[in-house]
Amino acid sequence: GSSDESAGASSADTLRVVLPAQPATLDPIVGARSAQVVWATVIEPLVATGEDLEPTDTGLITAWERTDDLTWTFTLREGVTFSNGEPADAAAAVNTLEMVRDLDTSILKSFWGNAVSFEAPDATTLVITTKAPQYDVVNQLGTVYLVPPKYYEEKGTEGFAAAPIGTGPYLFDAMRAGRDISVKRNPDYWGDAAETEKLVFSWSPEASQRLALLRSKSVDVAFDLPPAQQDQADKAGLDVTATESAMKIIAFLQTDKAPFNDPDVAKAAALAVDRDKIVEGIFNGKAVADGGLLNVKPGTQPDVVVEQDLAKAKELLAGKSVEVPIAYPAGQYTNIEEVAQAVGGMLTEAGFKVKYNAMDYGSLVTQIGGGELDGMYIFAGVPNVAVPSFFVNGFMRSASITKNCGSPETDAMADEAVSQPDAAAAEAIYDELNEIGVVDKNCYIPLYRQIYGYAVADGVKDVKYSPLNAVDFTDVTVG
Amino acid sequence: MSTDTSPLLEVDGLSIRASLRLGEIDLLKNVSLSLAPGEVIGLVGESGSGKTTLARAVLGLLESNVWVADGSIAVCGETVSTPTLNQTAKVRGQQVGMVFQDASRSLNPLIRVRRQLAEVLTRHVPGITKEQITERSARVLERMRIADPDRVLDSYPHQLSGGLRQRVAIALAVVTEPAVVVADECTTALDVTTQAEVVTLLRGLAADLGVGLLFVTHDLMLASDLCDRIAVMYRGEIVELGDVEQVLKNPGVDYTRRLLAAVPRWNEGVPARHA
Amino acid sequence: MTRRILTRVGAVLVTLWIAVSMAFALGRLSGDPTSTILGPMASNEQRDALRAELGLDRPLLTQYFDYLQGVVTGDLGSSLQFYQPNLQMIMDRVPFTLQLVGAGMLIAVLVGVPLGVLAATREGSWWDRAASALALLGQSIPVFWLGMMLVLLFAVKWGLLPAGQSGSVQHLILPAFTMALYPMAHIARLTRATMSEVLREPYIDAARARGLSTAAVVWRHGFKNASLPVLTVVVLQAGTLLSGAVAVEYVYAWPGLGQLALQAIQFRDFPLVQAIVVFGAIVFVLLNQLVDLIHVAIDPRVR
Amino acid sequence: MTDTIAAVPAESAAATMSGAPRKRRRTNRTSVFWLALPLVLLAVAVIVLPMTGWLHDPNKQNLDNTLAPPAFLDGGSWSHPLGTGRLGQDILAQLVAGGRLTLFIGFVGALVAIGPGTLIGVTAGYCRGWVDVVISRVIDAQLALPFILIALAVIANRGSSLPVLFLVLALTGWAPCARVTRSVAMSLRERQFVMGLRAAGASELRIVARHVLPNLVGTVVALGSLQVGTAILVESALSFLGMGILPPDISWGAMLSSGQDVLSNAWWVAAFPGLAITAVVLMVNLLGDALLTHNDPRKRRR
Amino acid sequence: MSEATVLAIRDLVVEHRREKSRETFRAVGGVSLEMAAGDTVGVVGESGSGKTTLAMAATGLGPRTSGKIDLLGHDLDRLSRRELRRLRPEVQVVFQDPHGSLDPRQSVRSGFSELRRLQPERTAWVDDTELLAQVRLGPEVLSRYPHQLSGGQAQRVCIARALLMRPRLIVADEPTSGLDVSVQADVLDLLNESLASSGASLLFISHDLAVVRNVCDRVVVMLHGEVVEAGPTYQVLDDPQHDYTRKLLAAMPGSRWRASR
Ligand SMILES: Nc1ncnc2c1ncn2[C@@H]1O[C@H](COP(=O)(O)OP(=O)(O)OP(=O)(O)O)[C@@H](O)[C@H]1O
Ligand SMILES: Nc1ncnc2c1ncn2[C@@H]1O[C@H](COP(=O)(O)OP(=O)(O)OP(=O)(O)O)[C@@H](O)[C@H]1O
Ligand SMILES: [Mg+2]
Ligand SMILES: [Mg+2]
Repeated sequence: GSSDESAGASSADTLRVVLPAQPATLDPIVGARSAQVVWATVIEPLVATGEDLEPTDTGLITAWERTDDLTWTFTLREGVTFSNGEPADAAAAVNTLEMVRDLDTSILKSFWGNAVSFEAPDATTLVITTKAPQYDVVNQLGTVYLVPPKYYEEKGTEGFAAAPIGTGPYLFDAMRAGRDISVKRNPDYWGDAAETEKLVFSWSPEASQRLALLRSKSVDVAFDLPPAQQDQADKAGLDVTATESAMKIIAFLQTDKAPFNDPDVAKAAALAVDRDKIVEGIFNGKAVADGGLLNVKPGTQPDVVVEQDLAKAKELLAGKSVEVPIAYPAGQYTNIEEVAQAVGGMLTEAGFKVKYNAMDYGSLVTQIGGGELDGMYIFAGVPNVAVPSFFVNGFMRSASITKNCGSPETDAMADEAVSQPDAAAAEAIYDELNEIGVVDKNCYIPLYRQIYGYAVADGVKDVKYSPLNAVDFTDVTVG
Repeated sequence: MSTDTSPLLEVDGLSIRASLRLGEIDLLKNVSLSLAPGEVIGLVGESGSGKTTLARAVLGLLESNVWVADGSIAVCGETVSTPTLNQTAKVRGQQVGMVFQDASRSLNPLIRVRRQLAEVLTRHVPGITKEQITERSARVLERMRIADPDRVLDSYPHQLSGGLRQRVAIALAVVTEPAVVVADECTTALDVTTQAEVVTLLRGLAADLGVGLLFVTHDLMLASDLCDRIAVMYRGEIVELGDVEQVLKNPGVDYTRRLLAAVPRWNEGVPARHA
Repeated sequence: MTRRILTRVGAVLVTLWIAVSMAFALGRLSGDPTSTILGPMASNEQRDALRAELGLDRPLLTQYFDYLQGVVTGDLGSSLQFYQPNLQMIMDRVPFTLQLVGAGMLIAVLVGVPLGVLAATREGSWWDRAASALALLGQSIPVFWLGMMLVLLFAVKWGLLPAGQSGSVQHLILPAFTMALYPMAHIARLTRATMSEVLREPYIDAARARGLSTAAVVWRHGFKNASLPVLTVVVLQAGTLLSGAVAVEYVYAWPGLGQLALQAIQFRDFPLVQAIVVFGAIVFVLLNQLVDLIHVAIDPRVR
Repeated sequence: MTDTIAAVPAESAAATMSGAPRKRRRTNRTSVFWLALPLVLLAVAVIVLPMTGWLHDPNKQNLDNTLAPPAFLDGGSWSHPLGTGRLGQDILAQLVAGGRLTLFIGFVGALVAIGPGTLIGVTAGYCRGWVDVVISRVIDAQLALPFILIALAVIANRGSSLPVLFLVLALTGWAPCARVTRSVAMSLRERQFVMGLRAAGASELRIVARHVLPNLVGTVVALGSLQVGTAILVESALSFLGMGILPPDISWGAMLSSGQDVLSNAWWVAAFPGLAITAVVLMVNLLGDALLTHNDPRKRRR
Repeated sequence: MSEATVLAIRDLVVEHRREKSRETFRAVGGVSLEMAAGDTVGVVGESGSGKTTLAMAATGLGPRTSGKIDLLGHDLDRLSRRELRRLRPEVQVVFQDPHGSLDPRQSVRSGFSELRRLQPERTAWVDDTELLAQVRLGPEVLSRYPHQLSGGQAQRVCIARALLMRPRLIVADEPTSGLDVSVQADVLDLLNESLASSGASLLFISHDLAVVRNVCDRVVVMLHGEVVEAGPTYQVLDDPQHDYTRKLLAAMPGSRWRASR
C-alpha cells in the first residue's frame, strides 16, 4: 500500500528517521539492543523507565512490592491486549521472562540467572522469586519487552522478527528489505495515542551521510551524530540535541598479568591519563570526562577519582621501560582510534612503550572473554538499565567477562550490595567497590561518557531521547 | 567502359614523403606511370622499394605521417591527388578498387559475404534495390568463377578456403565495376595452384571488361605471366618500365638483371653441391 | 557438440565447487559470531551453548559437507543477526544492486566506449591524450572518496540530488556515477587499445578502399570487431562490481548486496557472508558463460 | 570458459591508452624514464626527509592544537605548513610518514600478488595438460569470489596488520596476474625459438628460467606497476571501512579516513592524502601503461 | 635399414586436437619416408597439407599419434627423455620466420654462448666469428639483438645456430618464404654450400617447386596429409605421375618466360 512511497515523501504525519545501522532483528528476546529504538515503538518493556532512569508505574506494570528478600510481586495493568488480541497479562509476562532466562540465544540471559521462578497467580499478578536477594529486579524488568506468547510460539523468532506484535503505541507496518521499516499509529493503544501517524526508520552507517540525508531533507531525524557532525549540523542551522548518554568508555588494565600486575605500574598508567584533554581535544567538548566505573547515571561522578599527575606517574615507573599493548575495537565507537592514540600518547609521555592492537569488536569481546589479552584494552560499557550491578556483574566479579579485578572479596561485596533492600542502601557498598577498582587497584581507567547527538529537521518537535538508548516518539510532531 | 585509349590512371611525377622522428624521408621519387584500359602493369621490386606506397597513394590510403609532396594522380582523366588536393575518397570503390595481400585478413571476419557486398553496392549505386543487390552479388561471384555463389554469399569469410576468400576480395573490389583495380601482392598468401587460378581470373577481368590493373608483386615470374608491361621499382623510383618481353629478356638496368638472377633456376643447373 | 557442452558444464561445476569451498573457508575465517550475537555481557557458558546450537563445535569436515549439501539443495542457511533465510535476504537486495550495477555499467559503456573510440581514431592527437588522461584519472581516484565528495557537493552544498538511500531515479544518479567511474575508465582504455589494434587490420583499409563512409568503417567494421573484448570486460566487470558496490553502497546508504555483505562481516554473520560469496561466485561464473555465449553469437569463428 | 578467461587478460593487459604508433618507440622509452623519475624521487623523499630532522614527529600529539589550518590559510602557522590533524599531529610529517608506508604497501603488495601469480601462471601456461586445467579452475574460482569480501573476512578474523594486509593483497591479486602470465607463457611456449632451444637439447626448466621468464619480465613489471596502484587503492578502501592500516601506523588511506569526519570544518586533513593517493596511483598507472606499450612485441619489433 | 639411415618414418599419423571444437583433425595420415646420410629431401604441397606437422613429428619435437620413427638409428619410442635430449642436437630446425626463431632478449653472441654451454663438446669446432663468416656475416653482428637484424641476416644467424651443432640432419621449414627474392637466393646458396661442407642431410619444406628443384635430390609431394608422389627431384618434376603434381607444376608462375629462355 502506501508504504511504497513512505521513504520519499515528507508529510506532516510521517516522521522519517535515519539510524546508524540496520536493526538486526526485531525480536527483543534475541535481538541486539541497537534495534531497540525501532522495536520499542511496537513492543513495550514490562516496566517503564522515567527520566531519572528509575522505574515508574506508568508502564505495563503499575505496582510492585518486595514480599520478602527473595520474592517480588508485581501488578500488571488491566485489560491491555496485544494488537493481535492476545491478552497482555501475567501469563504472557511469565512466558516472556522464561524465554529471556532460558533460551541460549537470549541476549539478557546472564542478567536473569538469579531468578528461580516466574509465576502468574492471576491475570494481573506476577511473582518473581530469586535465589539470592536482589534489590534491582524492578529495574531489570525495564529491559524485558513483552511478546505475545501464542504469536511468538507460532511464528518463531524469524517470523516474529518479520512482523513483530506488541502492546505499544505503534503497530508494525512494513519492512522493505534493506531499505526501511515503518510503523503506524496504534489506534487502540492503552495509553495516549501517538501524535504522529507513521514512523519510517532507515539507516546509514556513515555519520556524514546521515547528516547529509537530513540536510537534503530526505529524513526528519538523524540519530547518532558524532561531535564533528554535531558541529556541522549546528552550523547548518539544524536543531541539534546533545544528551549525555549512559555509555561509558573505559580503559581496562589486565592487572593479573604483566605489566599491570605491578600495582605501581598500574597506578602510573592511571595517573598518566588526562581525560579532560581527550574530551576537549578529540571531542571538542562533546563528551563528558568520567572518573568512575559504577556511576551508571549520566551526570553523576564518584567522590574519589584519579586525576592526572604525570610527575608522579613517571616517578612510579622509576625509569623502567614498560611495554603496554593497547587493544581497542576499531570503528566500534565514535573516534575510538583517536582516543586509543591519545591514551597511548599520554602513556608514552609518562614513559611507557605503547603498542596498539586494533581489532574488530567481536574479536575483542572474544579475546577478553577468553582471557587472551594483557596490558590495556579500551572498551565501552553500554548499560541497558541504570543500576551499578550492570557494571559490577559485567566487569568486576571474578566470573565476569573481564576478570581483571575480581576477587572473592569483591564478589562478596557485590553480593552484599545487590541484596540490600534498595539502591540507597547499596550505594555505600558500590562506592567502596568503585574505589577499589578505580582508585586502589587501578583496574579501570574510566575515560568519558559519550554525548549522544541527534538532529531534527525544521518543525520536528519532541523527539525524546533517553540515555539508555531508547527514544520516545509518542509526542513527536512533524512540521 | 570507355573504349577510347585515354589512360585510366595517370601518375605524373609523383613524390611521396614521410615524416619520421628523425626527419623526413622520400618514399617515392618522381614516379610516373599510365595505365590504359584493359592493360595490366606489373609493379615489381624488392621489399621496401615503395610498391605498396604507390598502390595506396592511388586510393589515398596513405598513413597519417605520409603525404604527397609533388606530382599528381589522375583517375579517368580527373586529377584526384596533388600536394594540395585529395579527392581520392570520391573515386575509392567507385572508379578504383583495391585487392589486398591477405584476403583472410582483408575481409571483415564478423560479416557475411552477402552483407559486405551489399554494403559496397548500397554505398556506390544510388537507389539500388534489394533484388538488384542480390542479383549483382551473385553475378559478380559467378564472374569470379565461383560455382555456388549462394553458399559463398551466406558464408562468413573463415568458412571459405583461401582461394575463395581471395576471389571474394576481388569481387568486392570489382562489384562496382571500377575502371582501375589495384592489387597489392594479392596472391602471396595463396597456394601456387590457387594463385594460378586467381591470376587467370585477373587476366580475364582486364581482357573481358577492360579494367586497368596495377598488379604489385615481388615475383618477377608471376608478373611475366600476367602483365603487359612491367615497372621495376628500386628505392622509391621506377628504374625501368617496359613490355614484359623486353624487360625480362633485355633488362635495361643492372638492378633488373640482379632481380632476374635471383630467380631460382629451373632448366639449367644442378645445384652447385651436386656438380 | 554434446561433449563440448558436457565439458563446459563440468568445468563450471568444478569452478563453482572450488569457489563454494573457498567461501566456506572464508566464512569460517570471519571468526566466532557468538560474541557479536550475545554481546559482551554474556557468560562463557552461554557462548558455548550457543556455539553448540549453531553447530560450530562439530568437526569442520562435517560442517563442510552439511554446507555443501545445503548449497546443492539451494539452502544457503539463515542469518545469525537478522534471523532470516539468507537466500531471501539476498534476493531482497539483488534488485538494488542490479539497479546500481546496471545504471553504473550503462554510464560506463555509454561514456567509456565513445571515449575510447574517439581516442583510437585520433591516435596521438590531443583528443587522444585528453581522453586517455581522463580515463587514467578515473582509475586513480579512490571510489569512496569520490562518493563523499559528490555527496558533499551535489547533495549538501547545492542540494541538487539526494544524498543517499534509494527510491527514485534521482537517488540513483550519484551512486551510479560513482560506481561507473572505474569501469568507465577501464572500458575507455580497453576500447582504445583494441580499437587502435583493429584499426590497423587490413580489413579496415580494405573497407576504406571500397569507399565506405568513415562512420561505417569505424563503427561497422572497426568497433564491431573491437566489441568482443570490450563486451567481455563489460560483462565481467559487471560481475566484479559486487566488490565495487560495497564502498559505493556504504557511502550512499544504498540497500544492496554490498551493504548487506558489510553488515554480515561486521557481525561475524558467517552464514550470510558465505551465502553472499557463493551467490556472487555463481553470478560471476554464469556471467562468464554469458560472455562465451556472446562470443559465439558475435564471432562466427568460434562456432 | 578457459578460453575467454585466457583471452581477456591479453587484451586487458594491452589496455593501454598511451600506446604510440610503432614509429615512436623511442619516445616511449624516454617516457618510461620520465614517468618513473617522480616516483623514485618521491620514494627517496619519504625515506630521506624524516632523517633530516626538519619534520615533526608524525605521531607527536598536541591535543591543545588540533585541526589547525595550513599555513596559507587564516590562522595557520608555518610550524605546521599543512596544518594539524585530529590529535594535533603535523599533517606534513604524517604525509611523509604515510607516504613511506603507502608506497611500501603499494610495492610489497604488488610483489606478493605478482610473484606467486606469475609462478602459478607460468606453470599453468607452460605445463599445459592437467596442471593447466587444475590451475585454471582455481583461477576461475578465485576470480569468481568478490575480492573485497575476501579482504574483509580475512581482516575481520586476523585483525588489521601489515602482514594481514599483504596476505589479503596476495590472495586477491594473484589470480588476475596468473591469468595474464598464463596466456603469455602459453604463447611463448609456442614460439619457434623455444622449439629451437629444445632442438639444441635444452631442458624445459632451462627454457622456462632463461627464456620464458625473461620474456615475461616486461609484462610482469607492467602488471606489477598497475598492481601497485591497485594495492594503494585497496588499502585506502579498507582503511575507509575501518579495516586498513590502523594508528599509530600512518598510511594515506588511514589519514583520508580519519579526515573524512571533519571534512567540512577541516578539509585539509583528508584533502592532502586524497590528492597524494590520486597522484601516485595516476603515476604508477601511467608508468604501467608505458611499460606495457613498451613491452608489446607488436610495437617493439623492428 | 642401413647404417647410414638418418631418418626412417613408417606409417606416421598425426592428429591435432582443435582447441575450440575439441575435434581431432588428421594432419598427417600414414606417411612413410626414409632418408640416408647426405640426402636432401624436399617436401612440397599446398598449405595445410601437413608438411610442418610431418617435419616436427619426425624430429620428435612435435606430437605424433601413431607410427614409428627411427632417428639416427634410435627408435623414438624407446628413448628416455634424457636420451632424447642428448640426441636432439643431431637434428636442427630452421624455421620460416627468422625473427620468431630468435629469443628477442638475447644478443646473437649470448645466443651462441648458450648453445655452447648446452653442448660444449659438440660446438667446440668453431668460434663465433668464423661461424658467422660461414654464413657470410661480419663479426659486428655478434652484439646485435634480433630486432636489429634484417630478415636475411636473422635467417643466416638461424642457419649458423643450426650449423653450430654440427647436426646430421637439418630440417628447414620454408626457410625463405618470408624473404625477399634476392635474399632468398643468397640464403639458398648458403644452405647448399654449408650442406656440402658439413655433409648433413636436409629435409626441406617448401611450396616453391623451383626452390626445391634447386636444393633437393629427392622430393615428396604431399596432399591432405598424405604422400601422393615421391622420387628423385628431376624425375618427379620433369615427369610427374600424379595429377596433383602436374597441377602444381602447371601452376608455377613464369612458365611463359622460362619456356622462352
Ligand atoms: N608510414 C610510413 N612512415 C615511414 N616510412 C614508411 C611508412 N610506410 C612505409 N614506409 C617505408 O617506405 C618504404 C617503402 O615501403 P612500401 O611498403 O611501399 O614497400 P614495398 O615495396 O611495398 O615492400 P614489400 O615488398 O615489403 O611490401 C619502406 O622503406 C618503408 O619502411
Ligand atoms: N597445433 C595444432 N593444433 C591444431 N591443428 C593444427 C596444429 N598445427 C597444425 N594444425 C593443422 O594441421 C594441418 C596441417 O598443418 P601443417 O602446419 O603441418 O601444414 P603445412 O603443410 O606446414 O602448411 P603451410 O604450408 O601453411 O605451412 C592444418 O590444417 C593445420 O590447421
Ligand atoms: Mg608492400
Ligand atoms: Mg608449415
